Amino acid sequence: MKEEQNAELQEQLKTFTAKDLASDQDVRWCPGCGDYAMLSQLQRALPEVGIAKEDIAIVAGIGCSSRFPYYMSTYGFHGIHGRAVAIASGLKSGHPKLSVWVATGDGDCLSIGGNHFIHALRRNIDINIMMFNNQIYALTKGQYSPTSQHGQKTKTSPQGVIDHPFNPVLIALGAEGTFVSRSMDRDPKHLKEMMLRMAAHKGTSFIDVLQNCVIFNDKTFDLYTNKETRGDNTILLEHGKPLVFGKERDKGIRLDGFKPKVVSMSDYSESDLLVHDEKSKELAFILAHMNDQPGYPMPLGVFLDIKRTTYEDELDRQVAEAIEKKGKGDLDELLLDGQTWEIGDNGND
Amino acid sequence: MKEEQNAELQEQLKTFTAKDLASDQDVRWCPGCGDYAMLSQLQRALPEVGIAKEDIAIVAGIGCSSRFPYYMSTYGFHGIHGRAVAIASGLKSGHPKLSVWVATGDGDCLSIGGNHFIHALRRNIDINIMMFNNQIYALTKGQYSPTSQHGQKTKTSPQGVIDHPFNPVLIALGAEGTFVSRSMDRDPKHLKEMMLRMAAHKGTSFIDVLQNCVIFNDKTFDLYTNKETRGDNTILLEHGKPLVFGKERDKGIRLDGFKPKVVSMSDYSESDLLVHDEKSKELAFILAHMNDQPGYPMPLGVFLDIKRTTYEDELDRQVAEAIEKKGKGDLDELLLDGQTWEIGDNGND
Amino acid sequence: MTTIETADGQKTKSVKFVELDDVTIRFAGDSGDGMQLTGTQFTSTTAQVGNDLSTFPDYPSEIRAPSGTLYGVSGFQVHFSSKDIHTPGDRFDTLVAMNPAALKVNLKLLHEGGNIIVNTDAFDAKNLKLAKYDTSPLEDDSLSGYKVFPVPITTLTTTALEGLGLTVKEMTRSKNFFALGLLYWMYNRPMEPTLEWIKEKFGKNDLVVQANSRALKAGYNFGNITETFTVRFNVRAAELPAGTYRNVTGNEATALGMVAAAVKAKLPGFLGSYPITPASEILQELSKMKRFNVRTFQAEDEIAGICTAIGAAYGGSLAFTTTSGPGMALKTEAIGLALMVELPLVIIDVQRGGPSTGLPTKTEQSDLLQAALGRNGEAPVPVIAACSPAGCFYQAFEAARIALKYMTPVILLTDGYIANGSEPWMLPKAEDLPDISVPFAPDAESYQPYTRDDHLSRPWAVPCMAGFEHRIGGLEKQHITGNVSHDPENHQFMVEMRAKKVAGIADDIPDQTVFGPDEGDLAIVGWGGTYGAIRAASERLQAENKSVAHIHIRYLNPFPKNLGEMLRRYKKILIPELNLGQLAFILRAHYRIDPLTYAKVQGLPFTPGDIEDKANETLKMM
Amino acid sequence: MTTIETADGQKTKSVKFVELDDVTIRFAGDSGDGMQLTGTQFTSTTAQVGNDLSTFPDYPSEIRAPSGTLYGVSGFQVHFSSKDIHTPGDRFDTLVAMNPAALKVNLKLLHEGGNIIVNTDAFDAKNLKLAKYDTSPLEDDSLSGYKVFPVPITTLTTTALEGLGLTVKEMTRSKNFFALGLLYWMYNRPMEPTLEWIKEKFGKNDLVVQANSRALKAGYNFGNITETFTVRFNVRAAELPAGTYRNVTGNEATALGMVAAAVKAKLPGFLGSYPITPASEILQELSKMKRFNVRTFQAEDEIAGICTAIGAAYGGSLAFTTTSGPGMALKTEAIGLALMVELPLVIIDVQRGGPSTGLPTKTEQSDLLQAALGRNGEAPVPVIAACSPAGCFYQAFEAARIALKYMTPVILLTDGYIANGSEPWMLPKAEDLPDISVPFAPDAESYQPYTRDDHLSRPWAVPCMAGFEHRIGGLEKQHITGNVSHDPENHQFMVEMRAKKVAGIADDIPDQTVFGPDEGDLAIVGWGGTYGAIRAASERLQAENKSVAHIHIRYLNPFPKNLGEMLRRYKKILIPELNLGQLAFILRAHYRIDPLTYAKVQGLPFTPGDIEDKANETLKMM
Ligand SMILES: Cc1ncc(C[n+]2csc(CCOP(=O)(O)OP(=O)(O)O)c2C)c(N)n1
Ligand SMILES: Cc1ncc(C[n+]2csc(CCOP(=O)(O)OP(=O)(O)O)c2C)c(N)n1
Ligand code: SF4
Ligand code: SF4
Ligand SMILES: [Mg+2]
Ligand SMILES: [Mg+2]
Repeated sequence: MKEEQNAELQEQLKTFTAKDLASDQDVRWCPGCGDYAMLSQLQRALPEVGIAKEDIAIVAGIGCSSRFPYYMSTYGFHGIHGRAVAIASGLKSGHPKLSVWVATGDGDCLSIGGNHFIHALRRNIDINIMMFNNQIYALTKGQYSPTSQHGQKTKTSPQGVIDHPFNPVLIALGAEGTFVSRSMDRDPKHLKEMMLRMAAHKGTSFIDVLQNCVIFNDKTFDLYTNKETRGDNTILLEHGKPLVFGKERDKGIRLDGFKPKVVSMSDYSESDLLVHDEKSKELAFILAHMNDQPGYPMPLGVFLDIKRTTYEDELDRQVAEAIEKKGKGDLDELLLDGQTWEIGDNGND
Repeated sequence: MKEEQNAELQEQLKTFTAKDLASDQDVRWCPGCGDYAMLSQLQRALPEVGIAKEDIAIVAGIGCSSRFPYYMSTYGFHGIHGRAVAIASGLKSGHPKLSVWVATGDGDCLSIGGNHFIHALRRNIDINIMMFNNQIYALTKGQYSPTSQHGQKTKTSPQGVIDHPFNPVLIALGAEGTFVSRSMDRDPKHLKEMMLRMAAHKGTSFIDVLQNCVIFNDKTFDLYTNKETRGDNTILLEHGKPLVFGKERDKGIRLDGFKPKVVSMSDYSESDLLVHDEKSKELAFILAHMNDQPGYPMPLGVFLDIKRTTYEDELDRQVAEAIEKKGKGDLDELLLDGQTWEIGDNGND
Repeated sequence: MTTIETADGQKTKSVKFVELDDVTIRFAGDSGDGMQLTGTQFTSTTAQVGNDLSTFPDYPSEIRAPSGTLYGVSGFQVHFSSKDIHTPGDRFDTLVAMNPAALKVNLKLLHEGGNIIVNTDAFDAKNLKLAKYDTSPLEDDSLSGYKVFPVPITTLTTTALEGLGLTVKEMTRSKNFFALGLLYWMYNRPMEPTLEWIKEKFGKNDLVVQANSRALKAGYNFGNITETFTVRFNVRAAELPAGTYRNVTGNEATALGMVAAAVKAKLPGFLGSYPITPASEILQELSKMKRFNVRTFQAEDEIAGICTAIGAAYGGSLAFTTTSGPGMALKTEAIGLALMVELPLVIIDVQRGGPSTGLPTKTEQSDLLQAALGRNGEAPVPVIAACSPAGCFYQAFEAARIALKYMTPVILLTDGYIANGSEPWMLPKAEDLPDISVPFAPDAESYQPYTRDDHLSRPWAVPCMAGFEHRIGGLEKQHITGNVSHDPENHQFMVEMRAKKVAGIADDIPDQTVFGPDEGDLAIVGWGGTYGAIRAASERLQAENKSVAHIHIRYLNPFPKNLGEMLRRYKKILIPELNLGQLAFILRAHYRIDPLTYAKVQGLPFTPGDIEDKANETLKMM
Repeated sequence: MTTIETADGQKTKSVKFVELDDVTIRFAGDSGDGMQLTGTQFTSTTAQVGNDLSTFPDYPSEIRAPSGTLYGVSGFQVHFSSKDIHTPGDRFDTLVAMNPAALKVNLKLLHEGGNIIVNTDAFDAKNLKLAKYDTSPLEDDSLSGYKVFPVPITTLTTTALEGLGLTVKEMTRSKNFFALGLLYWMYNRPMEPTLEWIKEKFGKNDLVVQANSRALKAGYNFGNITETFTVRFNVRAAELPAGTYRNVTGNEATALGMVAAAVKAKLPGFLGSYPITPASEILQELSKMKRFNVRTFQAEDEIAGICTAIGAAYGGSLAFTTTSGPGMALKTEAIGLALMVELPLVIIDVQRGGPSTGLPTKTEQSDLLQAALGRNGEAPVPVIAACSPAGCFYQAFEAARIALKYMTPVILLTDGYIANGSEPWMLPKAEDLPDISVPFAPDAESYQPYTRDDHLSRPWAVPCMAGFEHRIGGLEKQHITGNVSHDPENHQFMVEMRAKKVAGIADDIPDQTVFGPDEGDLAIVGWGGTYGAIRAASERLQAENKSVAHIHIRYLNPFPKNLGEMLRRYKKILIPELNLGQLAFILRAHYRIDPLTYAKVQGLPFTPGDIEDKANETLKMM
């Protein structure tokens, strides 16, 4: 999955199609659930990645979204709540050849699974974490999650949520993630593009997907997904491109010190704007925070994509090094390692 | 502990001294351990905070550092490994009047306890988390921790650590911490100053304390603590002040776009330098990352100190609101709430 | 047979009224058909009519499985009676089947000759195929053993709602109210309670109020008007003790018990919890009760759930944590901490189908061994269980009493069946509940955290009490001082002390009672949610003059003092459990008895018939 | 009595050589005094001399508790013999006391008339006070019952090291080597192995090599020269089976067993673990063995430890996770997942004192109930235990064999006592270890993940095997297909299937053996690390012609098939356990026997004398 693998090779390696990736199980999400978009886009993206179908494994925790593996005809593991990333970390570390995808919810990933999540990011294990962020615990029928909004009324917050939510992009950056991105169920094209980027990234890739739960949190993301309001309230991050947005592409982002500022394109030209740089941690943080302030658009796309050695490569390297240094393990030698002594047959006299 | 409490009132409230805070138990840390400095500075700081001794509780997990509560004559809770912050969160939420301090190690806080840590920060529960960062698991005799350096050889990393370490300040910022700071055992004065700042901050306060473990990781922080090298390798963050450092105060930090740059004071004057602003999240992130690059000093002091509603206040508010709306809870009323019906005595015929 | 006038006064027909003692109805349809709501409304109205009753909601683990599928069927069973009853019934008399899948899944438990009300509109080719029917059961002979009432419920509902300006989809949503109205007519229940409820619930949306009300009335009228229905049933009010009643589910009752305990302990309440089926409702209920100075903390995971509760307990709250099996597993380590630091804490495990994620929405009793024995080290914890929905109230209260008096974590086991099921509950008066407050340590001068009172409990002192500052923790404690101690003899002493303290609770709980003969052929021994089924079966067996007793154990650690001796007075012991014999295992180890296990591990409760059959089988072999 | 020339050839004195069969020495000093190192070196040399031996390191939970305190004393006991021995000894013959606290803490276990070598330099007023001595025991009468050898060890060491250019503090550090040298002289052991070891260990720092070597020799010479010492002891080589030997601790042996299992299973090895005393060494050892294609993953916590291992197992590694009590508690939920997905996994619990954090550096056997019974749902897991340091090797191997053959998690229980203790181990040859590899599923066409072979194991297929793609998870599985199933009958079937699979392992393990009479008055039944003490006691009792047998259970779930019947052949069963009777509880439930529990819960192992006394007491009461 090296980035340098060229398109031609990929085409040649396409040994299966999206349809081949559907399992024989009925998909049991509610009609209209945003999870469907994720499923169909992953099914469309994977054939283009250039890997064999048997080398793909999907790991999930527990939640509506975590039923994902059952609907894919690849290897799949529906784990326990919050542990998808830990299971995937072990799978990848023990079997580095695999393409490992994690399907997880905002509860699964950031609440009970928060610790595994941040540790995977810092270790930079080459797994791809797709977080279905519906800002609610859906499978358990509507309690608030760590991404639910302050004040949101849910079954367990009849007077409103009093927790300050996580910003998933921010926590991923704080945990030293090397690939951090955001997309949404309502933009399947962008979703697929992001999935391909994740596959191409060596190291942990994380995507925060705004996902609509029609039953327990319908339309929370309406502002960002609705055709009317979307343009003015989201901004697409593209490496090397100036930050323009607005329904009429009439707004842009400039920096005022290190604070982003919305400006009108009638006052500025594109060359005056902040240019996105996926390689800058500092910029990634600035953009991650940007929409904390009212009036600022929610960024979508790749915040950060940098290189760092991966955990499984380092582990492999240590195995190779150890073998190089002392030779491939020989059990008898190992047992004899240390201070030994012989007792002769007369010892039995 | 409101910031506005004035010094006079505090003096008046000083009802105990540092000595009163020593418990009757022998301190069992190794001679020379950095933990001693933390203990004596907290004992010195607390009498100045303006709280009664019985209103202080120290909560810890497991580790050398986590033995802390036993050495304080306040209320104290030596919990289980990794759960100090969770226990403290419950204690504070149920009993908001207390001044709650958490003593935790880099393993306790960031490894097994990482999830509770990030959730406390986002909730902004008013507890004070002192993390004793010796970049090692000391109590279990020398395995690497999540802050151990890449390549570091320890008992469990004979070929060197392959994990990328957490930057504690960065993860705290990513988790939306409202007070994030750093200090070190070798600067007791600064330590105490930071402790007083933590006490004054309403919301979760976090301090990353570089702490020397003389047995299992001696001198890791030598570069920063040693008189010879310290000046050139650390920089003190002070709100509103320009970023000057160097043994001879001959260097400064300027911003190049949003990247910090070390400059020589022979080329610039103080007014050309970056000025520290504890209120800026963006700057806090930039500074947290700064010493990732070689040649850059390690920042000490307060990275961020901002206000946000605290969890326990919000909880209290909801209790008060509920009482205001429906009246103080009456048990009989509660039981009768819902659809009830009467069965008369003739029901018994 | 009477001739009645229909509601609209336009037509009359002859309708027979039949008096029944006992009826069981099963509402079944798609997850999205609103069967849980329909069932709950029928139940609530029935309760107000004065019947004794018992319910069993049974739904899939998907939120809204694809419509029409067999696994997407959601059911709600209600059993009501003019007698005292204990279970939602073995089989049902009437099945409301909103689609073919609902019919297919539920038919096997319908009484021979029972009534089937089918929504014929849903019996199209697609739905038949989804339900794996080759031919329509309405058209072949397969339902000939039943009374089938074909009703085009969807069509009739949309017809009734015409003119309100709703879309077809919106109108269709009210079809469960139509069905409910029809059943109200059939079982002679008043519509008013539901009409009022609709107003309250949907008040903000007048159109919905109108639609649902109209659909309800249309269903009722349909019964009146159409020739299909010529019989109505009546079930007289039960002869229940005088008092004020309300219908409660086990989870509601648990939440109420927790609040009552906090009030009666004169302490602020605290619940640290993480949502999990089927325990989430307790957290949900409690989060609405903040005016009782009860704080709920939705934690990041189960470990934080219990640890925040331990922290709150240290701070002087009456602390609880609630969960189900997998979450219970995660709390294991922290339960050990709570017992080492000897703080009061109530841990509530609403058991569900295991192992692992298992059958999350189904009931089971398979966490008993985990609760009683599953911790590192010698870690004794009192364990009690609730037997019925209303019983949850008293056991939550009792768990808190024990926790406070003995300064110990206490585990309360309930299960999905009683947690979701409901029954009428005669409300206690607040003043009749005992005071369970415990005094804090009185004297700072002499205070030592690990002294013991006569029941071996240590004194409680909480932050803010000046002069009582002390340290606790998970390392072994020195007797009296509570300082860390590695002394070998002290460790043995403390390990035995903790065991003795918990064992001593046996002196503080009621003797085990028995229903039926004091000695005899067979004792059916149960615990937890199997109570109703065993009791009902025992009543039947005793009515046949069989020597069968029912011993239901509420205190599982320690056991009541007279239990061992009591068990030995029967020739045979039969233990029905929704597991492979966990209570039997423990009883065997304790009393060297040789009980028979009746293990049902199907995610379903026992029916009285199950127990009756097994008991008869056992008696026959004797 | 021979007259020997001292090493430096300057002086001669008369020295008596005494032959002994059996000696126990206890080295004791401050945590910082290097007693563990001294003990280990003495042990290693003694092993090479050909004695049988057994060791017991015993240290505080603080890293370096304040010097001179009673709780800061660190001890290392070594028992060596010309006979076959089983334990580190009841009491010791010689005590090396580096300070007053070490003397105070250890004196009570010194034989009457035993030797005490004291470092007189450490007996100053401050240290005497810290050790709570009112007067110096060297000056009052309190040691009159022993042979006291006062040696100014510190002074002699610094004198010996003068001229090397070391500070006094640095010189003082070598005093443990002086003591070691003296003991080598006294017990007639060669210095060479230690001299070589010093070179290897400190090779990089020549000054340290010189200092330690000189101190060692100085100690040896001191024995030769000074008039204080006139007796030397000799313990002849033991008559052990011919072979190559090495001294191993239990944790080392466990790590070796894990690697051996991976090699013999022809699989990559994987250990997901989180450090915890006393299990950390296994992770530490294994992290050095990467050339065996064994990967170690130091996880963020115990849950990640087991979950990474489960992930690796799914990927086709032979996966392990290691921990101790509190960590075991945290793994509870995930063990349930492993058994539900039926993947091979070995879980190793090195037990320590509980409950909660308890006594982290002390031994105990109190996790048996947790291991056997402590999970949500019906969750059967095979449990086996290791009995001795070397035994850990074979049991780690055996656990892996069972895990692979039965596609199941397996729990191996060891404990702090055997994990840290050591004994000589006759090394097996790699070729003599059985092949434990299992074939992956052979045929993609017919592959279904939940079919069963004759021992009820499901077929294993791992990612990268084309055509075998399948999904597993923690929800209940449908028989054969492995699809999620909520079907009631299937659930019961699968619950029973999993139980049957584990129970069936009884057909695949050796029959229970007995040491001593096949029937008789008393069987002492044990498990795990109590093996040595029970065996030694049984030998003594049998030597007195008492009708006492020793039954040591290595397979705790399922039990060997002949166990129940065997137990019934003795009039009385005595079960010594380092807990309150956990095995006894399980045996009672299984076999309706009524054993006597001998509970020692002090963080210390049984001594043979403990068992002997209890057995005699029991025999007397019969
Ligand atoms: C240990 C454990 N705790 C709790 C649960 C209950 N549970 C299942 S899914 C879930 C949250 C689901 O939320 P999320 O991860 O956001 O997924 P969604 O359903 O919203 O897609 C919870 C709390 C569980 N199954 N296991
Ligand atoms: C559940 C659990 N897992 C593991 C341990 C073992 N353990 C105790 S302290 C510790 C790490 C200590 O490191 P840190 O928190 O950095 O504290 P330090 O000793 O360095 O001050 C570990 C792994 C434990 N006691 N409990
Ligand atoms: S409940 Fe919400 S998240 Fe779950 S399947 Fe339905 S729409 Fe999707
Ligand atoms: S081991 Fe290290 S951290 Fe622990 S007390 Fe000693 S010096 Fe301090
Ligand atoms: Mg969600
Ligand atoms: Mg540390």
